[in-house]
Amino acid sequence: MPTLAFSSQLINLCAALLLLLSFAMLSQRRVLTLVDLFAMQGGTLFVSIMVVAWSTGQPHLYYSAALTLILKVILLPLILHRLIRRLGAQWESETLLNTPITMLAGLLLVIFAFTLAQPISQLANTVTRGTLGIALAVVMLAFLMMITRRKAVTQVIGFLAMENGLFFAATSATYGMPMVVELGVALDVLVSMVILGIFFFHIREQFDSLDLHNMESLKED
Amino acid sequence: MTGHPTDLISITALACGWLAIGLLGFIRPRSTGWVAHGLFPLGAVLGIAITALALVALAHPAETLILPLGLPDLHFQLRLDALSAVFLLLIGATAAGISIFSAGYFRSGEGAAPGLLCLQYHLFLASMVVVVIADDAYLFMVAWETMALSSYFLVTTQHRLPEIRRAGFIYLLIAHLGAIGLLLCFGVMQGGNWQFTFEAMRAAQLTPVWTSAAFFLALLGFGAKAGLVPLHVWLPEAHPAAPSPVSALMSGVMLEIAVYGVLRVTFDLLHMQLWWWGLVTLGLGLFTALFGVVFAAVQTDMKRLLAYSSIENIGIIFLGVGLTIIFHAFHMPLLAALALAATLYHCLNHAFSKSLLFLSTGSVLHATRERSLGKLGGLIHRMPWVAWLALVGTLAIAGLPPLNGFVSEWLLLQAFLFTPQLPHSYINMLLPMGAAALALVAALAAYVMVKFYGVIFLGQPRESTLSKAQDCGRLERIGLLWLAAGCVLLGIFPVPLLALLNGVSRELLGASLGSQLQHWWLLAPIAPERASYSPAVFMLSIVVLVAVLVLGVRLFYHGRVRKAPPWGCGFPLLTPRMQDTAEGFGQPIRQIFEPLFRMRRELPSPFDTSPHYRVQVEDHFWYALYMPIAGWVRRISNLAGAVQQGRISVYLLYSFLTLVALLAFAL
Amino acid sequence: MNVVTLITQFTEVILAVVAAPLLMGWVNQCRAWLQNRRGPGVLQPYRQIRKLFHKDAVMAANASPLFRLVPYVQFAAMCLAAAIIPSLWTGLPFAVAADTIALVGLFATARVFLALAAMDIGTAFGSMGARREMLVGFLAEPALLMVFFTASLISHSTSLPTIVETLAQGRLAIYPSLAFAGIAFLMVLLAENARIPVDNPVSHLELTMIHEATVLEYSARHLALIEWSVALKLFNYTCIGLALFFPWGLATGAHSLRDLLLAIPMTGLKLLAAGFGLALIESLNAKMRIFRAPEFLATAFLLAVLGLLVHLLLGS
Amino acid sequence: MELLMLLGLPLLGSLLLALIGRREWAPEANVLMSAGTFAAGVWLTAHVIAHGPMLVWHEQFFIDPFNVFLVILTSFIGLTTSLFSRPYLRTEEHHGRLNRRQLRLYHSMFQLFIFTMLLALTTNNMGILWVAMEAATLTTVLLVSLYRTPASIEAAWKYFILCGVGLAQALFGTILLYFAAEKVLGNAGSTALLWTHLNEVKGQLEPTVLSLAFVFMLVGYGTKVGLAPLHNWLPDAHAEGPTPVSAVLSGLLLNVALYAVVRCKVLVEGSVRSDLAGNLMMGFGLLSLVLAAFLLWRQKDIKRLFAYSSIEHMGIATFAFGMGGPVANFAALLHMTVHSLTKSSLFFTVGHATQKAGTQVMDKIRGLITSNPTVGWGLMLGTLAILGMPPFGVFTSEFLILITAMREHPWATPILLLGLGVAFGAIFSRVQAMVFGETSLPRLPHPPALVPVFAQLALVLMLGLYIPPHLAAWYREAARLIG
Repeated sequence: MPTLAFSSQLINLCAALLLLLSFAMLSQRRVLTLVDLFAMQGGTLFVSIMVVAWSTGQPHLYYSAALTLILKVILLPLILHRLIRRLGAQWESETLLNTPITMLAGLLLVIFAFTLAQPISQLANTVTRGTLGIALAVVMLAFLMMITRRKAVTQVIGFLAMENGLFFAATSATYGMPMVVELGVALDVLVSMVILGIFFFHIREQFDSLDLHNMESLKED
Repeated sequence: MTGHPTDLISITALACGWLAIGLLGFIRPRSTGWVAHGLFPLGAVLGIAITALALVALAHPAETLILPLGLPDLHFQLRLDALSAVFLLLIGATAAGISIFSAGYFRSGEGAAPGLLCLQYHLFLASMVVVVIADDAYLFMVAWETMALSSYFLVTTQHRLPEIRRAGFIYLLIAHLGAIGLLLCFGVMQGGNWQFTFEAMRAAQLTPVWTSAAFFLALLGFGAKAGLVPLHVWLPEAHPAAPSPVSALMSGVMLEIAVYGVLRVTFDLLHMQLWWWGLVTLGLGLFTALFGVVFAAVQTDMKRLLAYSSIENIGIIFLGVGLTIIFHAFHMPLLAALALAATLYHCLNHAFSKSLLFLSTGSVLHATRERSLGKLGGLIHRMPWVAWLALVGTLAIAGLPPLNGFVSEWLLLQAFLFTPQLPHSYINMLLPMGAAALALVAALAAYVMVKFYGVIFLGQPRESTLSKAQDCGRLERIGLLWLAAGCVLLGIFPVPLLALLNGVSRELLGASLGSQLQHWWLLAPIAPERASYSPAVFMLSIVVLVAVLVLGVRLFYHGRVRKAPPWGCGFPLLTPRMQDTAEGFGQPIRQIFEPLFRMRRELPSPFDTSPHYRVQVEDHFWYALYMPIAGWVRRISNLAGAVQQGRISVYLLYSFLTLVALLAFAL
Repeated sequence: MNVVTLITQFTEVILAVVAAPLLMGWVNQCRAWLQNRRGPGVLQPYRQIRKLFHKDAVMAANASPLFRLVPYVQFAAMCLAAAIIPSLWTGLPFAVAADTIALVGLFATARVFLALAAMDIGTAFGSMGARREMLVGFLAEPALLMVFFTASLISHSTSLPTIVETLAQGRLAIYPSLAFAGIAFLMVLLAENARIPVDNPVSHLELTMIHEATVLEYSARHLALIEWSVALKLFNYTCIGLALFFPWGLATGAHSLRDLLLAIPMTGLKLLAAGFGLALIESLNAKMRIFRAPEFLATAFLLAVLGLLVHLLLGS
Repeated sequence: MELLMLLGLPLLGSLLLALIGRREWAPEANVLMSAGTFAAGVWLTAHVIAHGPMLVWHEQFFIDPFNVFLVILTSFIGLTTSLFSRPYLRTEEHHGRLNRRQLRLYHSMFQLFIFTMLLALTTNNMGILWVAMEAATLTTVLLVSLYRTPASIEAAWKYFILCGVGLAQALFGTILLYFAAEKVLGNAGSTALLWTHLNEVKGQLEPTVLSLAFVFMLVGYGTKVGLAPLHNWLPDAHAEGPTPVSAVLSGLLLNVALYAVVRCKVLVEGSVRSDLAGNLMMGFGLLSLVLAAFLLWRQKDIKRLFAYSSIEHMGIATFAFGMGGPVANFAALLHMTVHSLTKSSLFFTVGHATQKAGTQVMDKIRGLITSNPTVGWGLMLGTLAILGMPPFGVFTSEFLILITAMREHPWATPILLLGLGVAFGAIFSRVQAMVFGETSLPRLPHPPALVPVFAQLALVLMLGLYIPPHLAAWYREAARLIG
């Protein structure tokens, strides 16, 4: 069916966009911009889920799409923005490990992810074949980002980006998990955000900076 | 197997009785009277009962019993055969004496509450009994480790002293390593059929390689407990650290339990014995014996001296084990039986005489608060009971006729004399060396014991405080008497006991000295014209001669005696400081066996106005073997510590790399 | 054992006890002759002992009962030894009571008691003597034991009579191993009986003495017993040596009266010869420093073990 | 019904305590709730023993011998911990280290934590399992950071990030599992994540996908089990959180995480013919054991010391599960049980000891046995038990594991023994120094709450000498289920 072909093209486009955005996040220094990028990623995710839902006519996917929209595109970015402003962290920018190298590593990761996902995608019976690899790539890139960043906030954003990747995998590769699970996951993400929010303030008052350099006292000396 | 295992059941009951006594101590844990005069004598009675039962059981065939405890598919198996019976005899008889003594000894708590002490003490006894009658690997290990644990707590009774804590730690650590060895040994011995009852292990057929592996693991495990060089380092630390009755138990009984383990594994559980094991064991034993006695000769602390002498005796015992293995491997049942008899007999001797000596050091310690030989002396006047009874133990350990120590050494030398009949020329050449070394060790033991006894009990008191020393109380005397009587009886009537021991050799080696032991008074293990020794006649004639002489001299001359100050060779004032010190007495040995020691000397200069002489003798093994191991562990742990240096990104990197690696691996 | 053997047994012991001081006297006399002195005469030891017995015993104030007991034990031990050693004939009923190993043990017991007695008073010299005595002992004993082992390997027995019988009837069998053993035994004999070169029986220079230092505190009857037992000890050792290395002439097996009558003079002659030899050695050698004693004895021990090995090697 | 009580009570409790937590009698309420939960657990267990495995609420919940014994263990330890924390936290309040608000947070979160644990155990849905684990992380993060000290914040942060990331991997694994399952079970409804259904069809699941899924889940849940090298959060969290929390972390959380891993392993082994899963687990187990054993030598903080010993024991259990087979699984289950009992009781005594000494630095704690015998003996016996000294139960399980290892994988035996030996030396030398010797410590102002300690140690001792037949049968059944 052309529609299917069309929709799958759309989805692949979204996938490509997601990947691009993750790379952008990986290379982004400014915190606020990072949040915006994250929001855009969420948006792309939302679109892709909508497409999948529309093309396969799975009702519960609309719910999860809505969930994504509310949570990832509106709520979390808002919370983050306000947090960052309240913490006065918006001007904090951090030096990366060294952008070219990070990029290179990311590239390798993507290749690795694709090779990994290749055999699996072969036996996918969904409209969206290659997306699993991309989802994995997004997860790995987020992981890399968490490793390379030194600020609490950016680490959290990386964490959320990882969640995005997982969502994408869940929806695109498998037409979404059972509703219970989706709800549970979403709840967890929300709660963890709240807790993190609280944490930021604790960290602030204890270390008066969100820099993770201060948090290296517990070790085997 | 007999129908109804009455002996075994009653033995088990008695062990539980000991346990119960221990728990009873908690009724009034702080009351010394209740514990000392109520419970310990009761324990002694149980000990005597066990002795009697063991004597009965020696005559009966083996009995087995299964308790509904333990692992779901491996219930506790118990078995009482001749070998177990012999060691039960040893435990019971020795424990009886020691418990009676302790009843008088533990006056005011030795640092811990008497009730607690009582529990640990009786738990120790009970666990040793269980070790001897255990018939499956699990129960054996449980009992074995319980034994180690309870003795550890007893050793650390006075835990306020750092060196005692250190001693306890080293002891438990080495005991644990030994236990690991045993675990491996059992794992090897089950031989494919994964049954951990000893029954199954007897049935298992192993290849020679695995059999040897099992044997040497056993030697490692039990050697660690017995104090075989180089696993002996804990012994001279732990034995002096413990309260004297406990030292007596550890030295006199626990070490022998380790020997029991070796015998059980080698001759009962393993289906073949290779001659070269015997050679290795014999070599180890010889070295241990020589090492122990030489170190004993240079000690200045009376309990350390005894501890090293225990190492020596363990060495002699393992010598016997080695000979037994060799003879057995070459199918010379009679000679194997001879060597085994010597081994077991020496175990009994050592149990009695060493506990006796440790207990008397305990009395001395109580009376003088002094452990260092350099500050004792002349106690035979202050504490005659202890002194005369200790003399018995001294002569016994020194291996002098007609006491018990000599009997086992005599048997061992006899066994050595038959080695030229072995069908293996090389061993023939080698073994006489063993005999020579054994003779040397025996002679050195006499040297050590003269030092021990002479410095503590004879001469003039080296400290003025010693004049206030009191002789030991009644209960303590009874305990010492019991053990001394044991030494004398074992010395004078070896034949009946050897006849009893025949059961063991019949069971383990399928041969016995039975036919050679017709005369109760004449010990002629092979044939009277070959070799014979009759301690009874020996003792009798000496006593008669002495009596006749004393009377004769009184009769023909007179008994007049004038007391006078000792002859100082013209030197006007004679002070106690002029006597030989312990160091002085050990000096020739230090000179002759110099390479064995690691010495630190402080020699005074001739112009020193207040000359000060110190010599410290240490053990090479400690620095050559144990320190390096500790160093390695520390180094590796430092490397491991580098893994964890606090930065979260690095931790994330670990998980990331792990993930990637595993994915690559799984792909 | 019938009455006759018992009687012979006792007569032998009595003979030994009586004859022992004579041997001592003979050795001293020979030494005197070798040193161109007239000498006190062969019976001197008897006179000494008798005199000592008549004196009053002077004893250190802090002597313990052990101290008084020791001389008797000494003497008893030596008597028992004399009863075991086949000095005249081998059919000794007492011999079953103790074989060679037990014999060594017996000597060891005697020595230990002596050392303990020496330490009992607590004088500097006493304890020094005890230490040296034990030092000599712990090297001499194994050597002696090894000598016996060599012999008993030849005769496949450790009971002295059996050994002697086998050696005695093996007329012309030459045992190279016994040669080593013999030398070793001689050295042990010198050391054990406190003779030159290890110790000087007549010296009273405190710093060098070994045996004398141990008995320094004894007097009167106690000293008499000690002296006597010392003589007896020398006698025993000599007899052992003779029995092992020159067993000819001993009455063996079922002893008829003729053998006995023959054996007594034979033994007497051999003893005289041995005594002279001993005196000769003592006159030719000088006493060595006390610290050299261990080396001397170690050599003896080594020789004995060598003898053992030689026997095993040559099978003879 | 029992299930409703079991899950309802702690949830209710957390809400209740969140409301009234400031009251004086909040701790008692906490104990009461835990007691109720325990009762419900017993009831449920009785039911399962009587009628066998049960599936309830549209198959969303599934209880079989395997998880029911963990359920009862969890509720029991929850009860004892609440008993212990009552006086402990009061003292902390006296010392002014905690205020009422924090106490309220503690109680509420404690109940919530118990709830998540029980949920994770009883659920039949792999997705819900994940959700519960994540929720457990969140609650414990708040508990760990209870003191609000820099160190505790740092520990909590590391804990949060590492476990969060780890669990994200686990979620990916779950997705992959679902992805593989829905091809077999179809997308109809949500049965494709129900363990029972998966277990029936595990033979047909796609091997490659499942092996990848297992890797993700192992890394994910393994982080929570504390397998090296994913363990780095564990010592910090144990050391900096309040002692009751350390007790439940060691005693419960690790067990439940391991439970999750084992559930996955069962599925994967069914589908993947190779014993990939087993080998991976064995490898991780040995690595954790040895690494922890050597790290033990470097410890100065008493709670870190025992945290590492937890890693070591989890390593042993993981290794045993990895070996598989009736005996090994039996031993592993037994080991989980005795370890939770012993370790939590150890943390109780450690809590008192540190309160006395006012520090967690081991060099400053001396002579407990003289100043406070019960605490001293509790610590000593507990340590000996955890070190696998007979006649305590830990020895039993280690004995079984060792002999199985000797049979199945002889090469692993020396490594195991090395780890055990090194750990023995390390822990015992420290503890002996703390228990024995002269002391400068004051007596505790209040009597220590050691009933739980000795009760649990008595249980462990009993398991060492005598395993009741029906308990053994029960373990066997569970072992058979795990295969």
